[in-house]
Amino acid sequence: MREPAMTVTSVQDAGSRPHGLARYRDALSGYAFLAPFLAFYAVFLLYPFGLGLWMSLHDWEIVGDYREFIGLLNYQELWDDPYFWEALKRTLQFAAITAPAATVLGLVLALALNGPLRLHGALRAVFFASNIFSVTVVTLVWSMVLNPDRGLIANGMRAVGLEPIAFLADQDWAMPALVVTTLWWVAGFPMALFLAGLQQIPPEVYEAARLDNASRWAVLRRITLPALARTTLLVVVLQTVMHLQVFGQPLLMTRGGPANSTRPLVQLIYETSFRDWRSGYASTVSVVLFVMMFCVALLQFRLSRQEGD
Amino acid sequence: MNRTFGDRLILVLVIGAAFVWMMPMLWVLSLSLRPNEELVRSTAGILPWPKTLEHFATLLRVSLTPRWLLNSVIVAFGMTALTLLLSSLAGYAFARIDFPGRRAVFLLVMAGLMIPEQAILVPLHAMLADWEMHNTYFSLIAPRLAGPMGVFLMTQFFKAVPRELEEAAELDNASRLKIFWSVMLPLSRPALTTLGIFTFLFAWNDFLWPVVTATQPEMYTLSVGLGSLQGNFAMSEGLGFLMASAVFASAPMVILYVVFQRYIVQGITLTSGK
Amino acid sequence: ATEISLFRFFGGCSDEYANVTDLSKAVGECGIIQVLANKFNAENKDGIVVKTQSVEWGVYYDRLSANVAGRTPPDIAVMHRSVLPNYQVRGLVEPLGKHFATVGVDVADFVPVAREGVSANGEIWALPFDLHSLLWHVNADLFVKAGLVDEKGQPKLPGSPEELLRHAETMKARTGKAYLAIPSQADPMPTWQYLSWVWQQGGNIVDAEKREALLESKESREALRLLNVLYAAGHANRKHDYTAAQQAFLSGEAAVLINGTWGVDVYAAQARNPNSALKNYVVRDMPNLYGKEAVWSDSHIWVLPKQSKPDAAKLKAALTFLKFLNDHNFHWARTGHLPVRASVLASAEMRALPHRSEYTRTATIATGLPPIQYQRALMDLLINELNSTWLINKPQDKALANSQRAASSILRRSRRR
Amino acid sequence: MADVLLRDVRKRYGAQEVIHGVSLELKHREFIVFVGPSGCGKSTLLRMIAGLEQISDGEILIGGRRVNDTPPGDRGVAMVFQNYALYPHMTAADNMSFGLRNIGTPRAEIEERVAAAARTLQIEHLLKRRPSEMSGGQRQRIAIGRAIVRRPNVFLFDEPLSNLDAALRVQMRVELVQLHQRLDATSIYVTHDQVEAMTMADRIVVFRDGRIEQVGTPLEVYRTPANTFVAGFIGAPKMNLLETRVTAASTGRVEVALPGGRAELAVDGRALASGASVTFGVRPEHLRRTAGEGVFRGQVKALERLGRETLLHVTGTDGASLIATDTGDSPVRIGDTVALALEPGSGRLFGGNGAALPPAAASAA
Amino acid sequence: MADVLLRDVRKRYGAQEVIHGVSLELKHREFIVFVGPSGCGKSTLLRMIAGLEQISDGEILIGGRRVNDTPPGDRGVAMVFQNYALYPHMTAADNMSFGLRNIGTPRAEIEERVAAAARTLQIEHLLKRRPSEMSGGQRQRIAIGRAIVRRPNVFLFDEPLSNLDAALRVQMRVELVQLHQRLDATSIYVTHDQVEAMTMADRIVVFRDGRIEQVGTPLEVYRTPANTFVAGFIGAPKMNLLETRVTAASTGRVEVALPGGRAELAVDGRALASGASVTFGVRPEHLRRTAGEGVFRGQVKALERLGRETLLHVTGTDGASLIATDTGDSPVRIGDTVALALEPGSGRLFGGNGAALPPAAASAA
Ligand SMILES: Nc1ncnc2c1ncn2[C@@H]1O[C@H](COP(=O)(O)OP(=O)(O)OP(=O)(O)O)[C@@H](O)[C@H]1O
Ligand SMILES: Nc1ncnc2c1ncn2[C@@H]1O[C@H](COP(=O)(O)OP(=O)(O)OP(=O)(O)O)[C@@H](O)[C@H]1O
Ligand SMILES: [Mg+2]
Ligand SMILES: [Mg+2]
Repeated sequence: MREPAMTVTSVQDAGSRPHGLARYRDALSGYAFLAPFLAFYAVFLLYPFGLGLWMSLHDWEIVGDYREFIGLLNYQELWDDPYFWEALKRTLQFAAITAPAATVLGLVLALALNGPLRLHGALRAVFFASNIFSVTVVTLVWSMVLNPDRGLIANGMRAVGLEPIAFLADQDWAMPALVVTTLWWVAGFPMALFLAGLQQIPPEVYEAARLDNASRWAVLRRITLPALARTTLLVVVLQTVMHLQVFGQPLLMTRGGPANSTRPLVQLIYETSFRDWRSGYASTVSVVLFVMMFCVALLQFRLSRQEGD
Repeated sequence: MNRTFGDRLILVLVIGAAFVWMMPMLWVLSLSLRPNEELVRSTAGILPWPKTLEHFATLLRVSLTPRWLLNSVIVAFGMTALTLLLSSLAGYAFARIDFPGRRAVFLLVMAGLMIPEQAILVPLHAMLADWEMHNTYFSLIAPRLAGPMGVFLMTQFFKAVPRELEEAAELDNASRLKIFWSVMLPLSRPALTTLGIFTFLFAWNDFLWPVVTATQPEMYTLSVGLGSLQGNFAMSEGLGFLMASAVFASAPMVILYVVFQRYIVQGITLTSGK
Repeated sequence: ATEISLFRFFGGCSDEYANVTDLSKAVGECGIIQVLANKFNAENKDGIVVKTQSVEWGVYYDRLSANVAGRTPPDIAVMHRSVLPNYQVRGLVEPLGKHFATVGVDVADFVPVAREGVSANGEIWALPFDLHSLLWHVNADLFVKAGLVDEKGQPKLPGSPEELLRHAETMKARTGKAYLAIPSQADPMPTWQYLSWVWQQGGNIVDAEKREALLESKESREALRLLNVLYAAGHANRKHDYTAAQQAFLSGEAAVLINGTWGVDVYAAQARNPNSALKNYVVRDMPNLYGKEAVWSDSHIWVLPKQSKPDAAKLKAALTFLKFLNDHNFHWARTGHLPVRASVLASAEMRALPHRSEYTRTATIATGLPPIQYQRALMDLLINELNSTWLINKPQDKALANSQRAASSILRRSRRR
Repeated sequence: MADVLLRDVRKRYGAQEVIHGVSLELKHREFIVFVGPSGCGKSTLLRMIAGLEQISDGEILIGGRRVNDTPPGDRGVAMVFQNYALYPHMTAADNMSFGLRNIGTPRAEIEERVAAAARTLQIEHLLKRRPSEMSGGQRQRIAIGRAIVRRPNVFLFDEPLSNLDAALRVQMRVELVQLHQRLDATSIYVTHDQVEAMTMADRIVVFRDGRIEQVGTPLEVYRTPANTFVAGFIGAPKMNLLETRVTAASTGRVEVALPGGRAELAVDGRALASGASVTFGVRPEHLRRTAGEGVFRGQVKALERLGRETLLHVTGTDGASLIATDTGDSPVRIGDTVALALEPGSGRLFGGNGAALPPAAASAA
Repeated sequence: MADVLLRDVRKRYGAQEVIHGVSLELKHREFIVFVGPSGCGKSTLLRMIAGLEQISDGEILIGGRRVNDTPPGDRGVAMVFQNYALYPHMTAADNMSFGLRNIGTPRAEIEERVAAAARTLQIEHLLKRRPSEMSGGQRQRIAIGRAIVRRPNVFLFDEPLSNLDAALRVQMRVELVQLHQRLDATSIYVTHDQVEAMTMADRIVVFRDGRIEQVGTPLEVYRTPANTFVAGFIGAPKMNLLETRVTAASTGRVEVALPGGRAELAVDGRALASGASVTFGVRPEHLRRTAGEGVFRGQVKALERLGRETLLHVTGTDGASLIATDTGDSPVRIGDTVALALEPGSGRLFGGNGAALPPAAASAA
């Protein structure tokens, strides 16, 4: 069966051999092959991760060299910090809307585009293409599209006699605007994953269903969707993890506004550390973010295990 | 027949959706090709264009954009090449060499998949600051080489390579390094291509880390530079220019996408596990 | 040649002023500083090249911090006086007293308020460049139309909160236009107005001695209340951002624009344009509503960040440039800002600038935040909280309570050291 | 009454025709096997009967009803796929009942039919399992069960045993035939395994390149292949085919030259001139080593000792090579020269176009 | 001189032993075939000889030299893998020369050797192609070529033909044997296909569960299987095995009861009491339908008409079932009752433990 990307797989089955000298040679060459990567891994991932934990126990300023151990005071402050809770709420809100929406959109597109025609291929390419842009391009495009004065949507609304809406400056519209922007950006990816999943359903199963008088709806509900269960889980998890890390869109489009209504955790980390110089506190927020994402990954692991074989 | 009618209806709907989907990009492309004076009056419509290439000329002439392009190219290629090298070396060791502690080391490395980049952003910055290494290609590239995804993919790939090939090479008196270099690496070209494209895409579009480590305009990558323009150019005066810069920054990706679409899709299938 | 890097906000206009060195052609903050740099590069005898890096205002300090934190500080940087303590306390900027003496910057010529702003521990830490504060920019025609004029036919400004509201009602009734335009979204302007009103009541938002926040004081409540009353009554549009507010004023949709000294030159120029809806532009000092004259102000100052690898040639070049800036203080004042040199203030050319006679008191009533660390974090949080009272109708008490708590936690670190 | 009737059925993919006008009549309760080399169109034809492929031309009748435009589900056919095509997330019982549920069969009847099928196939203990929890043979049975519960008139099988291991294949082969005998349906079975074809079929249909080469009972096809293609395709080791010339021809007999002698065959030689090119075919088991003259002399180039018999690869002086059988303990060694005799009545003769020559009344040697 | 010598070789994976002490002597230029059911350890043993698996215990000598700790490349062996294991990114020529290049053979010599091998295998026209541009059979040849150029003393083949189609398999089988005869090397050939084993081997080694069951020439193994396992494993259709009892036993002959009669066999019956349980084995081709009494009577339950012969599945009254052969045009029908006679000297008898009983001087029926 398929093993999602996040899952840790074992490497036990690589065979066995070595005798005496050869065994020693294998050990040596094994670590020699690993050394370059491990060096980077240790220095740029493990060490910073540990350092982050350590920093969260400090008043630690990014500028200058003020570092004072304060124990769990940062965590205590975090608990009382309405900004943190607000950012957490916004982050969860964003992920909770975007991840399912992207999943459904991706699924619908995949179902509609899983055809043999050249046209299907071209359309798939169109929907996937927006994925390749960088966040700066995407936000630039959409800031413009959503611009109340001269945006694409404003132009359209004026054309039909409506008053344009300042989406990004409006309390009620800012978050949906970010979600739409993000969906446009990322929905191609779940689509591609679902398409890959659909490809793996043997065509004979559909033929068997035709012989079994199954209606379109019955085929979708009883055959296609169940077959995509694992892909769906994977997509939802990948999307959730991804959108919990949202940063570029609010930073570049709304600056977290209006009135803090779109500031996510990562932006809070960024600002706390680089604007307010409170790197210790920012590390504390990072730790929380890590724990959250770890839980999602763990959940996926558990679910895919259950679902598995 | 009923079935085909339904199929046609769906196709029509999707074509409509695709058109809407493409609108923003087309519109921006059209804006980038219109003079600012016209844009001040109206931004409506997509046609007629092109009217002017002045924004692209300005982009190359007065701004740092060419330099950012160069940076992006260096960073993306550097990161891609090194990722491929490190990942395939490590992936090979995990998949094919039996050394003590392999399982433990592999688990340790895979645990790294759980650590999001944001979680180490601040300490990483502090660390590189201590080394006085910010604003260098090193700082733009090196931290991105630590991600275990490439190793994971290459491990999976090498595990799927028939063992006999390696055994045949062993019977052919090839050393480990020789086997890796002459047999395994050429074999893994599809996997390397896929990993390479994804790394390249990622490197090109990377934002959070470059925005933190590249603080001098000379060291901006395109995506960071573009972000800085977004604020500096009021949408009113430099709209065409701004849009041109977006088009400019995306063009390499679009080309890459068109050329390598097959591998990208294949790569997604790979990430979804096999 | 010595190349030095200059880090600044004020916007980017390098294209527009690509090779201009004639100061008289330059308009606005961005134009003038750009041309100053061009001119210096063109004319200095020491082969010094100043390379400007202009950073968008909203992220300027993040960038500056990041550069300083990343051990790649620029050679010269602009900052606000209010931010200086952060850097000075940590030893991140060069002391300049001795150097000024060497290159011939006359410290004694600085007006006292400016000199004090850059002094600490008996040392000078920066070159003051201006004093800027809030002004009320006025569309005189609308005031005439509303009948809000004094005996000389000049716009009449309110002297109390009640009067302000009465005037605003009158304006609305007689002209159909809004009394105020103020950038209220993603902008510090209302907060600066709020600060001014707090100070006019004799209050403050921090106790500099005890390093404690005073955000729930009665003065603070009153100032915030007044702002919200104005929004609630529709005398100011709560959704305006900087551009929109400015646009409303320029197109004659609002009688008063609350904005800084930096706008004077620009609006005056606009008013001269025959197509402009704004014809009769005048400027006024911030009206005193509560008895004690005060208006929020700050200064732009130039610092030389401490380098991890000191370079004598660069230091000298940077000082040469600072001297050049100081020498051209007048030109900077053309933006509308107040000059910091007594000699410039008193000069004839200064007096000849348009509208300057209309806000002479500002220099004397200008008030800054007390010199404490983390002012910016404090201001950002305050801006956010206050904005949310009119943007999302957050209860005012709650906003102030939140601010108080957050400010205390920020000031904690300040208290520790 | 023909249960399935194909009339000049054609299939085109784009411009390319892959089935070139196939006509065939299948009788009720017949077990028909389609064989032929890979790519010859067996599956395509089967799928056209099932309704899974559009019919480009011609018509198909099932039970007398024209079904060209009938949807697959309404044709009264059931199909067993090579890879079983079970619905992976349904239990065996659900797999079997899916079709009945789709046509709204009452629940009680569904249960009864599933239970009956499960009994027949001895898969009662598997009903709650999913396909992934079963072995290949078990899945195969579920797939057959799914076909049975629909009570179709026609069963279609597309290489249903090719994914099973050899032992299971032999077992399922027998079971399928027995099942067919119990059910009241016509079966069409596609395979490329000639042992399956020989042992299971009532009639075999041999295809090549989208055309029928021969239709007949297994023994007819084995004994009297219609042409060299069928001769070479059916039987292992395959029939020896020798290019040769007619030395004498008359109405009832033809004599051909062979390396080592001559052979007389009882075919109608009226159309043959002396000296005409023909192909002489003989199965290895009909060539026996002889002490005497024989029809073929040659040197043994290779020996395959299969235990019960030995295959002699013999090459004649003129380079022609053929295979003969000998006893398991044959004393022949590589390099020996042997003479081979023809068993009476066993040779076949094919004309220049490869078609078998029409037989005469009696046979001779 | 023994070219390859195994002395009590054992293989353990962790705690589990999969090769339980195998001793074997291979003579120079011998063609040895390892057969046995899947998982019996054939490949493992072969790979131990190649040096690809570590030897847990015992020792292996090649050309008299102990090679337990010699790296694979230095043992003078070459191996042909089931899936060819060609380097997909190299041309055929590069594939063949890779090993020589690795040991620094001069370029001229490499070219010469590759050319020579290519000539032998008739693959000269393929040298520039990559594996993906070749058919299965061509790839197989390249793989053999790669082995040849190394001029090894021992060739190892691990099911080298199992990925080929039936026709090609037959052809390659013959070619491999001919190649072996030309080369000056010992060959060890692993297969699970008994036809390959029978036709190619000088000697067959039959394995079961990591142990040798029998070593002998193909005919020895076919005719006188050492035990019921070998009897059932070699031959298709396999030997009929019937549980029965001894009715009379003496030094030179034993009589057993069969459903339909009795059979007398020329084995040493001294150790057998009358009434002892034994297994009687007879190959299908040694059972012939008879009009008379026979040794076995039963009803025909299934018929497999293979054309050249017909297999009768006959079940006796006591439920015992066996297979007999009949002519291709056998008149027998399902349900008929037939009597089967034993060919003289063809029965085999196995004791209670499955081992064949020692033969007496002569055989009887
Ligand atoms: N969808 C298609 N488009 C074009 N050609 C096709 C298509 N499907 C089958 N063909 C062609 O039709 C011919 C018959 O194919 P078919 O699958 O019926 O062969 P087959 O006899 O079943 O072979 P096999 O024994 O390999 O299953 C082949 O030449 C094949 O290439
Ligand atoms: N790496 C291993 N770890 C544990 N057991 C193994 C390993 N490799 C093989 N075995 C076991 O050793 C036994 C012999 O395996 P081997 O591959 O030699 O069988 P084989 O006779 O070649 O079978 P086949 O005909 O299927 O190739 C099997 O039971 C197998 O499960
Ligand atoms: Mg087929
Ligand atoms: Mg094996």
